[in-house]
This record gives sequence, C-alpha cells and structure tokens, in this order.
Amino acid sequence: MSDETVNTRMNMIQAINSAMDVMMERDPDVIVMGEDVGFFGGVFRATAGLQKKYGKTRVFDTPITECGIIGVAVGMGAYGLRPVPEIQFADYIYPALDQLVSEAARLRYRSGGEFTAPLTVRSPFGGGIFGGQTHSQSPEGIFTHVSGVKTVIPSTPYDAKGLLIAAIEDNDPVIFFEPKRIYNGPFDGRYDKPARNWSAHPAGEVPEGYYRIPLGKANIVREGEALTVLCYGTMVHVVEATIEGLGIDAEIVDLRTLVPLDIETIEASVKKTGRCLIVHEATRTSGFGAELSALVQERCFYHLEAPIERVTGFDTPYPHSLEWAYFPGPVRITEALKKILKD
Amino acid sequence: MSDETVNTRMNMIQAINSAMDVMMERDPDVIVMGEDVGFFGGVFRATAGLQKKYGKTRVFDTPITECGIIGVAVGMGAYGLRPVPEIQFADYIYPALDQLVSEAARLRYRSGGEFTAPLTVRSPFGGGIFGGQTHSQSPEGIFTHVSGVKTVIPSTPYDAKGLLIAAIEDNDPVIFFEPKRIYNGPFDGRYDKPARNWSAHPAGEVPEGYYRIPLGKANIVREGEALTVLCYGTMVHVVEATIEGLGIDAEIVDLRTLVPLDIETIEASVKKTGRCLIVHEATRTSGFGAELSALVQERCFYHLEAPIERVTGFDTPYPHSLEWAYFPGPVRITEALKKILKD
Amino acid sequence: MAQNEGRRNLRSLELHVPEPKFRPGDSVDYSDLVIPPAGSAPRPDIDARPDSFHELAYSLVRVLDEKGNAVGPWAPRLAPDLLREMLRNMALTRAFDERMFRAQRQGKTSFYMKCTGEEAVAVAAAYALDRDDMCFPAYRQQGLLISRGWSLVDMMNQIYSNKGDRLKGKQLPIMYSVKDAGFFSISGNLTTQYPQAVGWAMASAAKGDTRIAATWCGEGSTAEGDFHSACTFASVYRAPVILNVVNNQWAISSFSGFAGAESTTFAARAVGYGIAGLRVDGNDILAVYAATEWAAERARTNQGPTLIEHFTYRAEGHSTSDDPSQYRSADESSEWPLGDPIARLKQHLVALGEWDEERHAAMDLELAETVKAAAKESEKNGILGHGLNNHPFESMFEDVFEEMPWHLREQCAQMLEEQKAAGL
Amino acid sequence: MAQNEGRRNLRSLELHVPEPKFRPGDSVDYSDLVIPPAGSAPRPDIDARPDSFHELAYSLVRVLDEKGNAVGPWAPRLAPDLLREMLRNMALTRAFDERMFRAQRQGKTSFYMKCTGEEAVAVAAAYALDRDDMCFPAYRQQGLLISRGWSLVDMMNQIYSNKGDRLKGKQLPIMYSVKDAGFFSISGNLTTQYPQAVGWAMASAAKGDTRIAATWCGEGSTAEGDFHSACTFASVYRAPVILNVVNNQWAISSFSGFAGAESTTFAARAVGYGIAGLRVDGNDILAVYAATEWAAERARTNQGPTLIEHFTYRAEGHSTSDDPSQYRSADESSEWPLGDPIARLKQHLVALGEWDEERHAAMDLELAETVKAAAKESEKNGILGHGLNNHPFESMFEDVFEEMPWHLREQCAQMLEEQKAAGL
Ligand SMILES: Cc1ncc(C[n+]2csc(CCOP(=O)(O)OP(=O)(O)O)c2C)c(N)n1
Ligand SMILES: Cc1ncc(C[n+]2csc(CCOP(=O)(O)OP(=O)(O)O)c2C)c(N)n1
Ligand SMILES: [Mg+2]
Ligand SMILES: [Mg+2]
Repeated sequence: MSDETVNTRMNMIQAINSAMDVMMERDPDVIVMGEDVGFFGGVFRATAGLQKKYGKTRVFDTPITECGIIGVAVGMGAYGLRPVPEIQFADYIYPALDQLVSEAARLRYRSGGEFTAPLTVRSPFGGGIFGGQTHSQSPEGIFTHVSGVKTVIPSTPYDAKGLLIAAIEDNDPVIFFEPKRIYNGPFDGRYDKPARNWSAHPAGEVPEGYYRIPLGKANIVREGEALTVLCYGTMVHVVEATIEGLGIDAEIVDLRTLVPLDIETIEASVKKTGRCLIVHEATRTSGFGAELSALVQERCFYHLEAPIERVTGFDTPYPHSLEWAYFPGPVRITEALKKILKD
Repeated sequence: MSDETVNTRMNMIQAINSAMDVMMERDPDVIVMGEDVGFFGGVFRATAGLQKKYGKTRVFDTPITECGIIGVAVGMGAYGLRPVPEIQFADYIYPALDQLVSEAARLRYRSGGEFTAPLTVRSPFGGGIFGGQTHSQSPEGIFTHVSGVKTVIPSTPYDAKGLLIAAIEDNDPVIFFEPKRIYNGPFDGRYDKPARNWSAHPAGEVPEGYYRIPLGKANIVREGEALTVLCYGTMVHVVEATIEGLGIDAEIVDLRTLVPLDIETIEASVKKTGRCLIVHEATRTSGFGAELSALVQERCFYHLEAPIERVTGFDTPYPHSLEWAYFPGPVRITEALKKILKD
Repeated sequence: MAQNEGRRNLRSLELHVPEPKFRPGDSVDYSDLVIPPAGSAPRPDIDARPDSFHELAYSLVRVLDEKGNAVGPWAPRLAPDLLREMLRNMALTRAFDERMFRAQRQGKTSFYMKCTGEEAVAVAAAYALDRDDMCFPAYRQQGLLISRGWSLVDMMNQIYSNKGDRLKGKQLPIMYSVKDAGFFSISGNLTTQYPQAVGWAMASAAKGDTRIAATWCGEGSTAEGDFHSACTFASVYRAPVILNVVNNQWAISSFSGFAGAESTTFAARAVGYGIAGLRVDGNDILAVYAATEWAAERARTNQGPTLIEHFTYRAEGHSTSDDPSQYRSADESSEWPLGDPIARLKQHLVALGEWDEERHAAMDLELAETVKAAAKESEKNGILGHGLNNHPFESMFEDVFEEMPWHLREQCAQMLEEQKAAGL
Repeated sequence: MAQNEGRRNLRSLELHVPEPKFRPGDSVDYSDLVIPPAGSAPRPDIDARPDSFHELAYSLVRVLDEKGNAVGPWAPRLAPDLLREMLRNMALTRAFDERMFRAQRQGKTSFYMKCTGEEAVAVAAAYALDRDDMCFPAYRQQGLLISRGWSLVDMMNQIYSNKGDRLKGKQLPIMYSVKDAGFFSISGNLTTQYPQAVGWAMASAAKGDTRIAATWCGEGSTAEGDFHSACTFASVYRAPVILNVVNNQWAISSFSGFAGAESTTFAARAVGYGIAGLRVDGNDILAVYAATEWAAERARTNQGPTLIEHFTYRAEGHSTSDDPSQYRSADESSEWPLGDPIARLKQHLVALGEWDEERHAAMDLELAETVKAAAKESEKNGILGHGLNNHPFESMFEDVFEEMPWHLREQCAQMLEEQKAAGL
C-alpha cells in the first residue's frame, strides 16, 4: 500500500514521528497537541521537528490537563480537524477518561452520526524502564471495554508508522498505545543482556513516505503448528525470543489492533494448533487476555486440546524495584508453554 | 452474624439507608457525602433522613465534581474517617477515575501501608429504567481490572445491607454498585409485566440492626445439576425467573463480590455441573464475564462438556428507545441455555 | 520544629456546611440580595483589557428597569420587530416546555426538562450570535434551537424517540443534536461541552475562520474539572468563545452555595483566569443580548474569551423526575426579585407602545396551537410509550463506528434471532 | 436569524499560542518583570475578608530587600538561631539534592528530582506550620522532610529502593511517604494531592481537631481538574487548608504561559474562588514564612483557605531525565532577578552580624559530609542497581489489600516458582 518506496532505518520513535509528518503534509487538518510536544518535541521526542515544520497553530504545547486535552480535541474534531493529541504517559490518561468514554467514543452514536471525533490519542505505555507505578501501566483493557473507540498497539517501527497513519485517517477515535520499552529496539525480555536497537531488525526498515496498515488486521509473526500465541506490543518480541530459545513450533499472532479484533486469524490459528497462550503485560484480572481467552474458548472449544493459558502482569501496581519479577518475561512464558504442551 | 434480630420489610433503598444508619450510629468516623445526598436525601432517596439524624458535618451535599468528591474522600480517609461517598449515577464515575485508580486503589501500596483509603463508593448502576446512555451503564468491569479496589454488587435488600456494612467496615476502597432496576422490587426481565416489589420476596425481610455479609463470598441462589449460571445484581432475578420458566435444573451463583471473587464456590459448582453460563448487563467485550469465562476455562477445562457462554449487553452505548432489545433478558438467556445444554 | 513541639492551646476547628436561606415552609425574604439599578454598569470598549473591568464580574449588567424602560450604556436599541420576535420565541419555548412536560406525564415519553424562567438566556444568545456560530449547550438551552427556527416537530420526534427522530431513538429525550442549526449534541455528562466548545473555537481560529463558539452550563456544573480545563485553555490560547454560566440558583436540590456562591460570584471565575467576565441579569433579555453581542464582538476581533454569568432562577423542578417542594420554599420562584423574562420584555414593549395585553393573549393562544399542532404531527411518527419498534432493531448497532465491525455484526444478528424467537 | 443571514464581512480569527521570552541561545532580559520593592505589600488582619485584599494576588509579598534587610509589615522577626536553622536546612536540602542527583548519574538509582533554587518554599513552610499539621506535597518539597528533621538515611533508602526502604521498593525514587513527619505519600499523578489535602482539612474541621493541612503543586499542575475541585471544595466548606502553587516558571519544557501566566497571576485563581490569595517572593524565605504563618493562623481560626503563589525559578532540569538547555536560555537561571534563596538569607544573617563567609563555608563542608555519611549508611542497605532482591519477592503482593486475597496468593506462589526456575 506504499506510494513511496524509499526505505530508511528508523527506530519506533522516528517511525511514529514520520507517520505524523507524512499525515500533516498530506492533510492540513491534522494537528498535534499535548504536554511538551511543541518546541521541545515531546519527552520521548516523538514530535521532534514538527512544530518547526508545520508551525505553532498545528503543533503546540498544552496546559497540563488531560481532561482538557481530550475535551478540546473532541471539539476540534467536531469542527472538522483531525487532532492527534498525546497523553505523556498512559498512566495519566485517567483524568481524560470521561472525555474519552462519554464523549469521544459516544459522540457519533448519540448524535446519530452528525458529529464525530476522529481523534488519534497517542500514549506511551508499558513497563520495563524502571518507571515505577506511574510510568509503567498498560491500561488498554479498559478501552477495549468501551464501545466506540478502537485500540491499536504496534510492535515494530514499520507497523507503528503504517498503523498510526491508518489511525489518523480513521474517522473514529483511536487509542494508539506505544510500547515505550521497544521505542529504541526490540526487547527479548532478558533485561540483564545488552539492549538491541532496531537497525538489525527487518521491521526497522521503514518507507519514508505514506503507507498504511489497515486497522483490525493481525500479523502472523511466525507460523507454527504446536500452539498459538496471542500477543501485542513489547510482548511480541519477548514471546518470539522465548519460543526461539525453546525451539517450539509456535504460531505467534501479533494482534496489532485489539478492537476491532482480527478474529478470523485468531480462530483459524487456534483451530489449526489446538492450543493457545495469551500474553500481555497488563494486570491479569479483566485484562484484554480475559476477553481473548473467552473468545477463543467460545469459538474453538471443540478444537482445544489443553486449557488456554494467560501470561500477564500480576494484579498489583507496577513495583519499582521488583520490576523484573513483575514483568511477564521468558521464565513465566516458558512455564506456561510447558503447561500447555504437556499433554 | 446479626446482633439485632428484629426484622422488617425493606426495599433495597431502605436496606441501603439502614446500613448507613447503623454504621453511622456505631462509628462516629463514618460520613456520607455526595451530590444531593444531604437535605434532600439523594435522588433515589438512599440517604433520606441521615442528615437530620447525624448532622450536616457527617452528611452533606457536595459540589458537582466527582473527581473532587473522591479526592476529598481519599483525604478524609487518610485523616482517619470512613467516608461513604455517593456517585449519583455510575455513568458519572469517570471524572473520578483517576482519584479512584491512581489514588484510592494505590495509596496503601505506594505508601507501604502507611496510608489507606477506606472509602465505600456507592453508585446506582445498570439499565432498565429508560435512562438512556448516561443513566444506564454498568462499568463494573473497569474496576475489576484495577488492583487495590474491591467491587461489590448486591442483588437483594438483605444482601445490600449486609454487604454495605461489610464494605464500610472494610479497610480497603470498595466500589459498591447498586442495581437501580431492582431498588423497588425484583425484576424478572419481562418489562411488559407489572412491576413487583420486595415485600413478597424472602430477602425483602431485613434485620433492623447490625449484621454483615462477608465480602468475597458468593451465594448459591439455587442448587442444581444441569449447569452453573454465574451472575450478579439485577441479572440474578432475570436468570432465576427464566430458569424457573424453563424448568431447568440450573445452579445459580450470585457472585455478590466481583473482586475478590469467590472462586471456590464457582469452581466447585462448574466441576459439578460441567457447564457454565455467565450473565451480565454490561457491554460484552472485556466485561467481567470475560474474566469469569477465562477463570472457569482455566480451572475447570477438563470438566467442561460445552463451551462456556456469555449473555451480556451488546457492545453499544445503552440505547434509549431500544432499551429492551439491548437488555440481556429472558430470550437471550434462553437461547444461550439451549445452546449450552444441547449436547 | 523546636518552636512547635508542644501543642499550643488552640481553638477547635469547625466545618462550615452551606445552607440555603429558605427551606420548605419558610417565607421568603430577598432583601439582602444586592441588585444594582438598571443602567448602572459601565460598558467597556470591545478591546478593553479584562483586568480593567473586574467590577463587572461582581455587579449586574441590567438594561430593563422596573418600569420596563431600556436604560444605560448596555441598552441595545433593537427594532420593535426584533423585540417582538424575541418575545415570541421566549413564549414559544415556554409553550413547548408546557406541552412536552405534559406529554411525559401522560406517559408519551420517559423524561423532560423545562427551562421556565430562564428563557431569556438562550433566546437572546440566538439573536446576538451569528447563525453559523457554534453552540455547545447544556440541557436547558432549547430556546436556542427554537429561536434559530428549528422545527418543533423535529425536536419532538427526538423527545418521543419516534420514527422521525434523527437520533434514531438512541438518546434520552431533550438531548438534541442539530448540526444544521449549529447546535452541538447535548451530553448527559455535565460540563463536558465546555472544553469542546473551546476546542471548536481554537480550531476556528487556527483555520482563520470567522465563526466563534459559545457554550452554556449551570452554576452547579461549574464545579466539574472540565470547567477549569476549558477556562484554562480559553485563557492560554485566547480562544474566540463565550463561556456562559446559567446561575439559576439550584442544581437539583443543592443551592448555589454548594458550587461556591457564598464566597463570590460565578462571573468572578473569569477574574481568576484573567479573562473577561460579566455578570448579567439573566431575566432581562436586553441585558443578555447586549452582553452576548459584546462578548461575540470581542471574540471576533481576537480579544479572546468572555465568561458571562446569567443570574436567573429555575422556576420549575429540575426535571420530570424532581419535586422541588421537598427542598426549597414554594415562594422562592414567585418572589424572585428579578421577575420573569417574558413579563419583563412584554412590559418593555408595552411601554414602547409596541405591544398590548390583547396581542399577548392572542400570541399565547396561537403558540399553544402551534405547539399542539406540532405535537400531533410528531405523534404520527409514534411515541416512546408505543413500544420498541419505532426504529429498526439493527439501528442499535449503527453509528457505534463508521463501519460496523464483525463483533457488532454478530451481535446484531444474534439480536435479530432473539427478536424472532420472541415473536417480535 | 433574519438579521444574521448573510455573512458579514469579518476579519479572520487567529489562534494565539504562547511563546516564552527566551529560547536557547537568547540573552536574557528581565527588565519588564514587575518586582515591587520589599516591604511594600500590606499585611491584612487575620480576619480580613478575602475580597478586601485582592491586590495581594497581583503584587508580591517581599521581606528581604536588596541589601538583605528584613523590611515591611510582613517581616516575621525570627530569632537568629532560628534563621540559622532555616539557612542550614536549605543548604542541607541542596547538598542532599546534589548527592542524590550524582547517585542517579552513577547508576545507583533510576531517577531523581532536585528543588534547586526553590528550597525556601518548603523549608519556610516547615517552620511556619505546626509539626503535626499535615502536608500533601508534590515532588519538589523534600525540604519539608529535611526541615522536620526526618532521617536522611531513610529518605535515601527510599531513593535506592533498598532493604531499608519502608516503602519496600514499590515507589519511584523521591515519592516519599512519611506519616510520622506529617508528610503524605507523594503521587506520580499531578495535583491529585490537592483535593486530598482539602479533604483532610475538612475532616479535621469536622472532628473539631486543631490541625490544618497544606498542599503544594507546580504552576503547570494548576491546570489539572483536581486543582479546581480542591479550590471549589475549599471555598464551599471554608476548609482549614493552605494551597501552595510553586510557580517556578517551567513545567518540564513548557513555560508558565501554558498554564495561563500570560493572562494573570496564579494567586489570582484565589480571587476567582473568593478565597484568600497571596503572591509571594518564593526566593525570600522570610516572606514565605510570614505568608504561611498568616495563612495558617487564618485556617486555624476558621477563616478558611488561603492560596499562596510562590514566585520562584526552577534552577535545574525538571528531573534526571531532562535537559533544559534544549528549550530555554542557559542564562535564565543565573539572571533570575529574585536571586537565590540561600544566598539571600545568608546575606540577611550577615547583615545582622549573625553569620559570615567562613561559617557558611564550614557549614557547606559539614553538610556535604553529613550527606555523604548518610549516603554511605544508606548504601549499606543496597542500591537499586545491585539487583532485584533488596526486598523479598513476596513483598510485591503485600499492601495491595489489607489482607491478601486468593488470586494474589496464587500469583505470589507462581512468581516464587518462577524465581526458582530462573535460579534466583
Ligand atoms: C458528570 C455528571 N454528574 C452528575 C450528573 C447528575 N446531574 C444532572 S443535572 C445535575 C445538576 C446540575 O445543576 P446546574 O449545573 O446548576 O444546572 P441546572 O440543572 O440548574 O440547569 C446533576 C447533579 C450528571 N448529569 N453528570
Ligand atoms: C496527571 C499527570 N500528567 C502529566 C504528568 C507528567 N509530568 C510530570 S511533572 C510535569 C510538569 C509539572 O510542572 P509543574 O507543575 O510546573 O511542576 P514543577 O515540575 O515545575 O515543579 C508533567 C507534565 C504527570 N506526572 N501526571
Ligand atoms: Mg443550576
Ligand atoms: Mg513549574
């Protein structure tokens, strides 16, 4: 779907930056706003250079009120703009929840389609950077419970750019969670090993221009027969590395979009393998893994040869110093794999 | 556990009122606050008479800011009070979400136990009263995903009082959702039939004094062998009536507390019956039903004779005029029962 | 702290909990309400700095005096035809409210909310704003739609959730959405429209458009965090927006003291943000018109936002679910010292020799007929009480997203099966 | 609207986006900053009505003049011993910051935040409040703990998430919680502590207690909805609370204009709520002391809340993750016209003949040693970099609830299995 074939090496930040750049270039109604996103270019530098290029009325810093950022963006959307607000950390999205749930998500419905809120809310999420309780959360599950918003989570620079462009073009509100642990490189879950960067990864090669990855389509990262692993974001890489290490013939499905979900791909895969592991970093109870488990069970019951297992973060806040004991890493995944494959 | 044996007929509002009354009498640190709860006694009259009895410093109206109500209650809790804030409708709890999720739920953890937030947040929830999108929601699923809060939902006057007393005495924050459709009487889901009131229902007989129903204990409303139905709130009655109508030997488990869940009762029941239906009014995707389904599947996989089914509200806002097409009533439950029992 | 180690001998603290002046059974005495004479408030230049007229946040812009004369610098000098049109629209709004309230009582719909006594606030704004300026109303500004000439039948269709309802029965009655009349979808969640209006206004400014935005909330609703976000954004970006606070003294059963009225005015919030603030006699349609026009002109010339407190009184219950006799004195409404907005404009027109009792009575009759006819017309499309099927069941799944994803298609199919099973 | 039907010939709107005066590379010129002379602000009586001293929200309470003399009605007349103690606590705070910042750079912990240049704000408050008044701080009020004599080793234990950390390694460094020092658990979420402080104060008042509450947030954080909720509650119930806004000009990379500083002061927010408001030279510890003492006295005598804006400057980066040279002029800090709080108190003591350069240098040396010794002591308990097991793995599941429910017990068991499998 690319209309521009020059590829460059990008890390995920650069890919996200490039997606906004491309869309701002193409569509004068796209605007970028958020805390520190203007002159400074964002605390993770995802918006670096955009204000300089597109001016202060299209890329600007905001007051520190997430409720205001989203509320104002909804109004801008109703006017006809296509705002791309940033919430500095996903942990700070809660003050905006009413504007997201009761307003952005419901506006089309309650106005019979007269008004829409075509926002793309970008927000870094997830742990693994010693950010403690309030810089590590994965609240995606909450949004999947809200009818009227889409939830998208990329796992590579290539996907990040293609999905973000699709999200910005989408006429419904999209929550776009960026797994900050892999901004700079894929992460195999072994925190004590040197960090890698994206330059060696095939998905670190990203077209410079416009292309889109449709929302609602999963990506089979690895085909296999032994079991199906459903995952997204950072966990895709942890799962991949773990499976590789164990030499298991797993099929790894990177969901990319949680709502709407690519149920066809999931169903086909589980029906083929008969076994299913779900992996996410968010707390376990009522996390999105629960929905995945329920769906798979409902649709593939007679194909299942073992219980569906969930590997998740624990039902506690993200603890600062015990971060790696909390993180659903290779050991936790290995244990679950053993269990699923045992008979 | 009752220390007072005089029983009276109460509807659920009266039972809830009585719970607060009993607790305010026993504990001078219990205070009640919220929009219109003071002089007027609440838009559903749940706090009627309390201000007169306990004075304005213990029962008072608040400004219309849910964020403020919960934030102030957290501070009062830290001081040593035991606040019982009301959120007028569960649909209006979102502005308070940050104070609930990031503050009330996390305070004990982040302070190493130094500070606690022993709030009981009461809020009417659920549909069936033609309240439209913003007076009908069932957001309990969101809270079950948040570590550090308990979520309680009663289904009868007797339970409401006993559980509310236990919630107020609990030293952790409790979200106490009151199924407003059954404030005045049990509801069998047949909206076109005359409404019943609590006077004929055994659980409409409520002790006048203190008693508690422990949090985390489910109630087997009906024993049976054919399948297990997991439900709570209004849906307990809809399920009961539907099952009775069909003459199915179902075991109906009223969860009462969603977190912490009475997993033992659930597991024992499903292992006995081999089949499981989950019923809630909330939207389907990532609702608490998903968690229940995942848990049952994980723990009872080898006992299951049919897929676990979920009967839920649809993944749309609660539509005003099509309320009864949305509501998971007897027909939807019947269809699911047929499916589960078919082989 | 060495110096503080021993507890000092301190007096006990006390918690102040506000209490309204009058409760059921009390007789009403408004004599301590300060009401500046009509015409006494100065009218600053359009480009005056907000901090040069702080006093306007504490006084009351009034045009109509006790005799019905329009006096002082704010008097807008409108043509009698226009005044009659405004009078008519206030009366039409009231007639509409009466009829729809009754319709709810008759079981034709689930819910209704009147704006009785506050008609001037919305009607004046409709005249002072341009037709394509965007309104972000709360639920008591039906006067905007009526004054912009929107179809009564269309409004009633929404109230009845009937076949003609463009919102397909999805919204609670009175939660209109009329894009063609510059009337934003009303939310059931208080004050969420405030930052949205600011965002719309910012977008208009960013695009070099000429249209401005206006928004309304009740005095009780000013306590929500959204109010603060909105005022902060409006002040930071000098958004071309008019922020209206309709202070009708009550928020359901809570008097304005629970929103802070014991400490200062609501217009004073503007002072806190360094934006222009006005306090206006909300029952004086000429004052509301003049203030709104002034604020609109400021916005249109890049002078930024204005917050206007409309001092008025909620003459009826909060909604059809409310019974105000439970918590306030029955006399409050009739004794309200700023009178009734319709009666006051009528008095003015009569004083001008442009109106009389007969014409007024005739107008009232005609409006009652107009509303009745509209209701009949609308009821042909059905009423809520007549059952579920004013709208196709499938419509429930539409408009959640632009395109219906698989899970909604599946649920829709399931629902249709169900309805078949139920014999519907 | 008939009269508006045709579009008028209107000028395009423009969006105003604030811009700080100086960016990297710019030379700094503060000449248009209005700084009233020390001693010029009047000091109202404790029981004066808030609306009788609005001007104090727009001026600047200053005690120390350019020569280091304490002048005017706010001069608190503190004993030299006390002044030296305050000086020492500011210097100790700075030394602590230096050391811990370095510890982070050395990889001993993950994160640190300094309060350099703002020490007076917290240290003065610790002296003006009673020891058992409750503080709800943001993350830059470490001076409170230090001045209340709290153990540096204990603070460092928290920063290192080590064995001695009472918070069991669960919180990000500097997010202290010290109940015994009346210091509420710091939240990572901005401004949430504001309504909590008001709630604590209301509880104290409701109970007839004598203790008051105080809270702090940055000027950037005033934009959050919680700020508004807090001010509204404080005003409605006249809560005995001091609401401090530390205006250090920057919120990470955003200058105060993005919180509204172009339109008015932050102290003016108080005027908007009808509560007492003061604007204070935050680098003048005597002014901060006097203002806080006055506000505390008001609170203690049921006069209600006071909002104090502390006008100061964030002399260093936002945190160890920040590099301010990317977004502001390097000279801003050194040129700050209100100087450095430590230097100014030192000058005052020297002027009084109660201090000299030698003693100051000796104090600095001694404090560096004190801090170094504390760090050594604390590091015996481990540092973050030394791995996971400063705290038993099980501790992760404690304090979620008072009692651990089954699902956490199960998860805990699972985690212990895992650790075994991993050979830990
Ligand atoms: C977020 C939210 N909280 C609470 C409510 C319930 N509620 C509806 S109207 C109302 C009172 C509003 O009073 P005010 O703002 O003064 O407006 P008025 O009704 O007087 O026009 C309340 C509390 C709501 N709709 N939304
Ligand atoms: C709710 C929330 N939003 C955003 C952040 C990220 N954040 C942390 S500090 C900060 C700037 C705060 O500036 P200010 O209030 O002026 O305080 P200062 O750092 O200057 O002391 C921001 C945006 C946060 N911690 N919480
Ligand atoms: Mg009101
Ligand atoms: Mg700051």
